[in-house]
Order: sequence, then structure tokens, then C-alpha cells
Amino acid sequence: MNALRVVIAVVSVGAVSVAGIYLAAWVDLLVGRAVAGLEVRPLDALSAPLRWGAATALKTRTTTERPDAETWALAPALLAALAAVGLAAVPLAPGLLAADVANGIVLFGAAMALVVVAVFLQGWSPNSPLPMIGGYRFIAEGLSYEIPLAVVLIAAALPARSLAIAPIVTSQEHLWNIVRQPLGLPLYLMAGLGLAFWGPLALPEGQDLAGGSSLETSGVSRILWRTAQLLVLVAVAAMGAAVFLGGWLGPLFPGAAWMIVKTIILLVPLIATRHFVARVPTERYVVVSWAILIPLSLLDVFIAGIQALVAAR
Amino acid sequence: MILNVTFWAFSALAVFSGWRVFRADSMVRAAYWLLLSFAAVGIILVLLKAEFLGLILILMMGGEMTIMAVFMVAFMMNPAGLNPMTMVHRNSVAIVAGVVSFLAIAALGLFARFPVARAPAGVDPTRKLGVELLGNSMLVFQTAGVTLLAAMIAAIAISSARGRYGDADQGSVEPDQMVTAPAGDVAAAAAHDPAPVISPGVHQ
Amino acid sequence: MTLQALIVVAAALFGIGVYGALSQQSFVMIMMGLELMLNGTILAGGSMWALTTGGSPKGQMLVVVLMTVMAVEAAMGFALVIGIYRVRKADITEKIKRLKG
Amino acid sequence: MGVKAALARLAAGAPARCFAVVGAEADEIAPWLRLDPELVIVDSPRAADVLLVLGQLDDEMVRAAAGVHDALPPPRGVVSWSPGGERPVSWPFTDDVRVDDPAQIPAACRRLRDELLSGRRASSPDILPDIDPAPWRGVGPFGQGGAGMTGGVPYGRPLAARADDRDGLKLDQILVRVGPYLPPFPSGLVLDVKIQGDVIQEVSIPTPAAVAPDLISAGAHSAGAHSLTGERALFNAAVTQPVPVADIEVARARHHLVWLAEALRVSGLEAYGRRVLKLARTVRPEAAEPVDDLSRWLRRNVSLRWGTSGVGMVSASRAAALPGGPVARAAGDGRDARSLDPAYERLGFTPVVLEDGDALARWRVRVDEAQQALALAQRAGESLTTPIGLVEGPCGPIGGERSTSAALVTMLPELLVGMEWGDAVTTVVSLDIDMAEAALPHDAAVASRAS
Repeated sequence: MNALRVVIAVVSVGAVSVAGIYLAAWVDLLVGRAVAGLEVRPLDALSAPLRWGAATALKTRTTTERPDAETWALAPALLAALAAVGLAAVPLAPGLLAADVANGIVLFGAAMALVVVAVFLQGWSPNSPLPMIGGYRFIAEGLSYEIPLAVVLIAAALPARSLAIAPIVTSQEHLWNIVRQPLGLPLYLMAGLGLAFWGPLALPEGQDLAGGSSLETSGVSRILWRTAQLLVLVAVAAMGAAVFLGGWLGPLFPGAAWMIVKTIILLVPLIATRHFVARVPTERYVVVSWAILIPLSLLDVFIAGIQALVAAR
Repeated sequence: MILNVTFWAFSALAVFSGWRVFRADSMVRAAYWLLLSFAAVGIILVLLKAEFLGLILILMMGGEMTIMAVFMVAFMMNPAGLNPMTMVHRNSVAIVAGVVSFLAIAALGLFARFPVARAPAGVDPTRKLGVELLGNSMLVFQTAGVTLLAAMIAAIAISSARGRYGDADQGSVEPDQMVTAPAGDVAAAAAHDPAPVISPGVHQ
Repeated sequence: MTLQALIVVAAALFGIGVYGALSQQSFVMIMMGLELMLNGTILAGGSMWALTTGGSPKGQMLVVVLMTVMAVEAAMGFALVIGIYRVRKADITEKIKRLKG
Repeated sequence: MGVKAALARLAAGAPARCFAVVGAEADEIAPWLRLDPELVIVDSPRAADVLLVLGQLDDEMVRAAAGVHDALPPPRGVVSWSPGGERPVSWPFTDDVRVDDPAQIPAACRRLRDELLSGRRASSPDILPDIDPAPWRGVGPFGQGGAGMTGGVPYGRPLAARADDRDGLKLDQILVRVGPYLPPFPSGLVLDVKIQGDVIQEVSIPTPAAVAPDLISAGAHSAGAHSLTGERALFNAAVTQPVPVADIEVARARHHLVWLAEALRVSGLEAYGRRVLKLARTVRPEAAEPVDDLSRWLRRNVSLRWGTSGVGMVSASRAAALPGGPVARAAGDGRDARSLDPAYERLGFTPVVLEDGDALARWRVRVDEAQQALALAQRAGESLTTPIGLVEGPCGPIGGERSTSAALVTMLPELLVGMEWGDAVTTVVSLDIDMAEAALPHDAAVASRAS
């Protein structure tokens, strides 16, 4: 019985991953075309990610001069695995949880903390200067987003008095965390962009590095890297939906449907930032993160603590 | 059964990757082998129902080992493993010490009598830990916090470029670059090259 | 998954750590040896908690303290490496013949 | 086989991914390729199916292009176009698809990609030999090479050297040669950069003006043989003969918008860059509102201001040393060759001048100049310029002692030192260096004009 539920949960995580990645790629394309002033043609764009994948899969995986071949091959797989673990920590409906741990928030945090390792290895391994700069940059970036990310997640867990995610969702029965902790979601999404090195925080892969950490990657590795990056975004959106938007809570429709809708509501703006916000210089991002975002996230947890104390009265 | 197999697999991984730390030529690899060892121990802790501690260990070491890797790249030669390298001294002494401490602790584990009292099912260890940390053991928690704060301040003070009496590197001396062959490898060194063979840190 | 087996694994980690801390010349590698020793200790502490204390949180406390030690060790280690490097331009033990500043 | 065929069929619907190698006289063609739906111009050769070789390349640049070619993952192919259809003697791409009409480039790339992926055409083989630059030999007891454990030159590549960093430590520093085809940089610019982490510590230019003398002769030669077309020809012609003010000002607006599209792309706003590029292609003096909208949007975009303000400061004294141009005008130096022209005086022309001297000021000067140029073009009617021997080109005055681009290239080393890589790229992009102009010495430029 229990095993069956886990199997169902694992399968649904797989399905959500594939659908989420595809949706993310599609939305990115549509928003990009709209911003560029081209005809949007959503149906036509539906096949574009597949076509890109097919064209990339037919290319050889090239190598560079004296790369660290093993870690280079490992990096995309590691990123994909970490993103999948992060997504597995999120309950998609009551009882539908693949990684059934009592500390779901900590599991998510641990998986996301290791994303730095995957991106650094991806930049470091090819033995090439621009990817290496990308890898270095991500370490500076990683230390700057990780702290706000962890702190706002802890603040969201406070009202539930639990580190498991299901109680956090049910604790929002009457009031969603987005209202209760207004600072939480914006800070979380900003940290999430850093985590997925996407859009304004695509520092390791910026155009100024001609692609940065994935500059030298080709063939199947490139597909895996891109999809893993999108999966990180999906995991961030799903966790945000569960922790700030009340997860599966909602009238009329089944919980899973609400969860999917809320995930999409967060995923689309995350994807779209790429076309509206320019890339932020590394040093300024680090300064802003330590001088503004981290204090704000501490304020967030402080407010949550006071609310919890008042509620306990 | 499955639990036992998983346990042995992660134990083997922890020990293997711990050993690889000191056998890697590349500094980045060494740091990440150590991370792998920590991650394996973290998963064993999760299997032992110390879920929170295991996950926190992984979370913490993910950051720390990355910093360590960058540290190595910044400070050490040969970070990428382009040259084969072994940087050891008193190798045989160290091996003996390692084996002796392994045997001593393992013997302790095998022959000492410990009470057997598994954690009862149905209690949330994380909750108990939290209550303990912020209730009975508040002092420990506070001490840890203050210690960490002191460590942060001390670290900044020690590593700062400007000390109390001016620049920290004022009057600094480049040490003698030549280092004689380590005791454990004299024979090997003599067989190849009678001259001092290792001068780490010399770049061209 | 007996206590004996866990202690043997922890002992192996500790032993490798001792070897590393004693044999390595580079400061950062020595730190890695220390960390590996602490890794073994954490494993031993965690398994002692799980199998001998009947779920008392005191055992977990020990692990929390060990993690604090590790964090302090890392912070001070990195700081000392930078400090020594600044003054002596040394990054391996053989280059500092005396500890006086 | 079945899977491969199915993948190839699926891939046939995708645009061809090209890495563009742009030589002399291709700057009228290369930017517009980004608008073609059949093509995607990618930043990394590793992501490309087709190497696109455009314009004329000298030997040095051909050799670099051969290196780029080998970085493309097989199956790969080459499409080349050159004005007049000439190829240098040292042309290494033996099985390239040669296109004579630039309009046919996208279709040719697409066809070549389909043939390659379906296996109907063999992948083009490596050009450069795949050998270590120097064989590695172990010396020490542990097999380490050279002098000392970490010294020596493994595989012909020196290990990192040490140099002081900005925090008083001595840390690893590596020497990197970037260019001539690094996408965010102007094509042909080669820099030797010493970096520590991502901080630039030293910059030098390998050969004066970054391009070998061959290119200068090639440029001059071709300028004579197949008279220059488009923008450059127009501005060069205005040095010696009267030209409609409207034409010249629309060309200026178009140049600035094309530059802006590229600058936006490098800042991460690729889609918006495409929008601007589309605007550049269709811009007319009668319909200037889109440019006004663009200017407003740029002023409001906080993220762009963040990335450019305070970056790449050109001081007033450095600006005074430049022959002129938008970079100098963004640093408070109001020289503009148009001020000397009575035709412009009649139109009430005053140069756009900003004081800040940073990358943001240069962005603003160019967008303002584009707006101003369209307004001038509308007011100008049929009026002609007065040939006074000096024309204000989009990058700076043409016909003077030396070109602004050449002056900017020589200024780069001191300007970039101490910057982080991202800021350095922002700076180089904001300077809008035209490498063809930088390579053409005064005499050659005059010669090409005379012919």
C-alpha cells in the first residue's frame, strides 16, 4: 500500500518534470517571440524544443584539451538529479509525496545547496577560461542566494511548526503565506532565479562569457544541462506554490489541479524575467544580496516569529 | 534487508571517497571526494532516523567544500591535476598512526559493551532535538552560537589585509623555496635524482 | 546495520583522516584530514544516538556540537591559511620552520 | 539507424544554428542574419551546426577560423560568402558551400544542416592536427614535469603564474588570448588578457590594431576592386562630395540601432535586441515614434542602468585625446564634425553631449543621436552636406588624422585593467569599435576614397 503510493508519487514526479520542462521551454520561446515583435504562433512553437533536442542529440559530444572528463560528464547528471530530488520533496497532492521525509524543507535546501557543485564542475571541468570564470562567478552568486533562500523557507515553515511540507501547506488553510509573510515570496523567487542561473542572474552563463559554464558542452550533455536547468526552475516554482501559495488547497477542483495551476503561475514569470530584465553584474548582485536581500530575509523570519508567538498565546 | 544493503553501500562509498581525498592529483577533485564522503555519512544518518542532522550535514558541506575547492584553486599549485603529484611528508609514520587509530577505535566498537536502546518509533527526533536545543540545552545552543560568532570575528581579524600595526604582510619573508626530500621517500628520491627534488610553490 | 559495523566504518574514516592530517604538506589538505576525522566522529555520534540512547536528544546534541566544531575549524583554518600566506607566502607546512611571527 | 533517421527528420524543422566568423566588408550583412527565421546565430561554436565565414579574412584570421571550425561538433559544415567571390590562397575549408548572393546564405545554411544531420553529406574533417603543443615528460620521482612539482610546462601550456591580487595576496593568474571571434567583442579584436579569477589584471594587444597588416592591404585592395557598399561607402563619399543629409542621418540612426541591438543582446535581453534590430531595418524619418518609445523604455529599465552606470569610465582627458565621436561626446567633449558643416548649421544642429563618461552615458548618447538623426533627416528635405574633408561617421570623424576606432583600440589596455570580466565586456561593447575602420590607416582610407 505504502510502496504503491510511493511508486505513484515517483511516476507523477517524473510526469511533472517532463511536462514542466516542456512548458518552461515553450513559454520561454513564446515570450521571447512576443518581446522580439515576431508572430507568436504558439502551436508552431510547440514542436520547437523537440526539434532543438533532436538536432542537438545528433551532434557529437566534443572534448577540449585535457578536460576533467569524468566530472564534466557528471555535472549535468548531477544537476538533473538534484533538481529531481528538489521536486520530489514537494507534495503534489495530499499524500502524493515521492521523497517521504519528515524534513522536506531541509531536503530541498540540501539538494539546492549542492547545485553550486554541479555548476562549478560544469564550468571548471572543460579546462577552458571562459567556462571557468562562469564557475567562479556561480560560487559568488551561490553564497549570495543560498542564505535568503534558506531563511525565507524557514520563515514559511514557522507557522506550521514543522519542517515537513505537507503541514506547511495545511497551515495555510485560512491564510496563505504570501499574505502572512509578504516579503517571503519575492525574496524566494529572486533566490530561485539565482539558483537556476536564469535571466538576470544567469551570471555563470551570460552572453558576456559567450555561454560561460556550458560554452564547451555539446551533444547529449548540452540537452541534459539545459533540461536540468529548466527542471531547477520547475522545482523552485513547485516549492514556491506549496509553501507560499497554499499548495493543493483550493475549492472545487482536485488538489493536484490547484498545485499545477499555482506552479504554472510562478513558473511563467520566472521564465519571462529573462526577456525583461537585463543581466546583473556579479559584484553588484553580491553587494545587493548581502546588504539588502539577506537583511530583508532576516526581517521576514523575525516577522514570522512574532506572528507565531502571538498565535501561540 | 534493503536497509542493510543500502547501509553497506553508503559505508563503502564514505570510506572509499575518504581515501580518494588523499590520492587525487586535482585539488578540486580532492575537495569533492571529501564532499562525497560527507554526503554518504549524511545519508547513513538519514537511514538511522537522524534525518535533520544528516540533511543539514549535506547542506553545510556542500557550501564548505565548494569554498574549499576555490581556496585550493587560489592558493595551491596544480589545482587541475595536470601534473601528477603527491605532497606528503613522513608518509610511513602517518600510515602507522592512521592504522593504529583505526584499530583502536574499531576494537573499542567491537569489544566494548554498549547499552542497546534503539530510538522508539513514532517520535519525531527533529522535534525532540529542537525542544532540547531551545529548552533544556539552551546553554549549548547559545554557546555554539557565540563560538561561531567569535570564530567569524577572529577569522576576519586574522585574514584581514590590515593588522593593528599596519599591513599584515609588512616585513614578510619569502621562505626558503628548497625543501629536502621527505624522510619517507628518501630512497625513492635518491634513486631518481640526488638533488633536492621537491620545491613546491616555484612557478617557472 | 549494527552498532559494531557503524563504529568500524567511523573508525575507518577517522583513521584515514589521521593519515591525511599527519602526512599532507598542504595546509588545506591537512584541514581535509581534520574534517574527515570529524566526519567519522559525527557518524559514530549519530549511530550511538540511534542505537544506544533510546531516542534521547542528548546524542543528537553531540552531533550538533561536532558540526559547530567543524564550522569553527573551517573558518579558523581558512583564516590562518590566509594569514600565514600573507606573512610568509607559504601554503605548505615545510615552509614555516618556526611558528613565531 | 531508425532512431537517427527519425531524429534527423525531426531536426529538419529547426533553424540552422550557425557560428559566424565575420571578416572585412561583411558588416553590412552579418547583423541582419539574426533576423532571419531560418538561422540562429549562436555564441559558442560547440552549439553550432554550420560555420558561417563571411567577408574577407587575412591569413591570421583564416587560421583562427580553422581553429573555430574544429571546435564545432561533428557533423558540421562550412558556408562561406565573400564579396566578389575571392578566397585567400590559404583557404582551409575545402568542402565549404560557397554562396555568391548574400540573400541565399540562410537557405544554404539550412540545406547544409539538413544534409549533414541526415548523413547525406559527410561532416567536414578536422583542419588542425590534434596533437599536444608539446609532449609531456615526467621528471621528478613522482612523475611531475619540469622544475619542481608544479613547475614546468605540461603539454606546452604554462601553469598559472602568481601575481598580487587586490586584497594583498599573491594568487594564481592565467594568461588568456581572446578573439578574434569572441561573440561579444567586435570581430577581429584580439586581446591578451591576464586574469585572476574574473578580474582583469593586464591587457595587451598582440599586434598593433589587433589585425595583421594583410587585412589592411586586403581591405584597401577590395575597396578598390568592388566599391564599398552601404553605410561605409556613404560616409566615405561624404568626405569629398555632397551627399543628401537625410541619407547620412538615416544611416547614422540605423548604425546606432544595430549597435544597440547587439548591446542589448550582450546584456542578456536577446529578444528585445531582435526587436530593435527589426526597427533598425525599417527605420524611416517619417516614422520616428518607435525610436522615441525605445528611448523611453531604455530610460526606464533599471536593470540596464544597473549594469552600465559607472562602468568603463572614460575621463575627460582621455576623451580629449580621442579624435572625437560618441564616446568623447558621452564624456563631455562636444566635438562633432557636423558642427562645422553649414548645411547642419541651417538645420539648427547642436551635438548631443553628456558629462558622465561611463557606459550608460555612451548608451544614452547613441540613442539620443539616433533620435536626433531621424529628426534632422526629416527636417533636411533635399539639402546636401558640404564636403569639408571631415565627416562625422557613426563611430567618430572620418577623414581626419586617424580613426576613432584605432584610438579606442589603443586605449583599451589601460581602460580594462582592474575590471571584472563582465564590466570589461560591457565597456568594450559600449565603445562600439569598428575593427575595419581601426585597421584602415589614414592613407589607405584616402586611397580607397579616391578610387
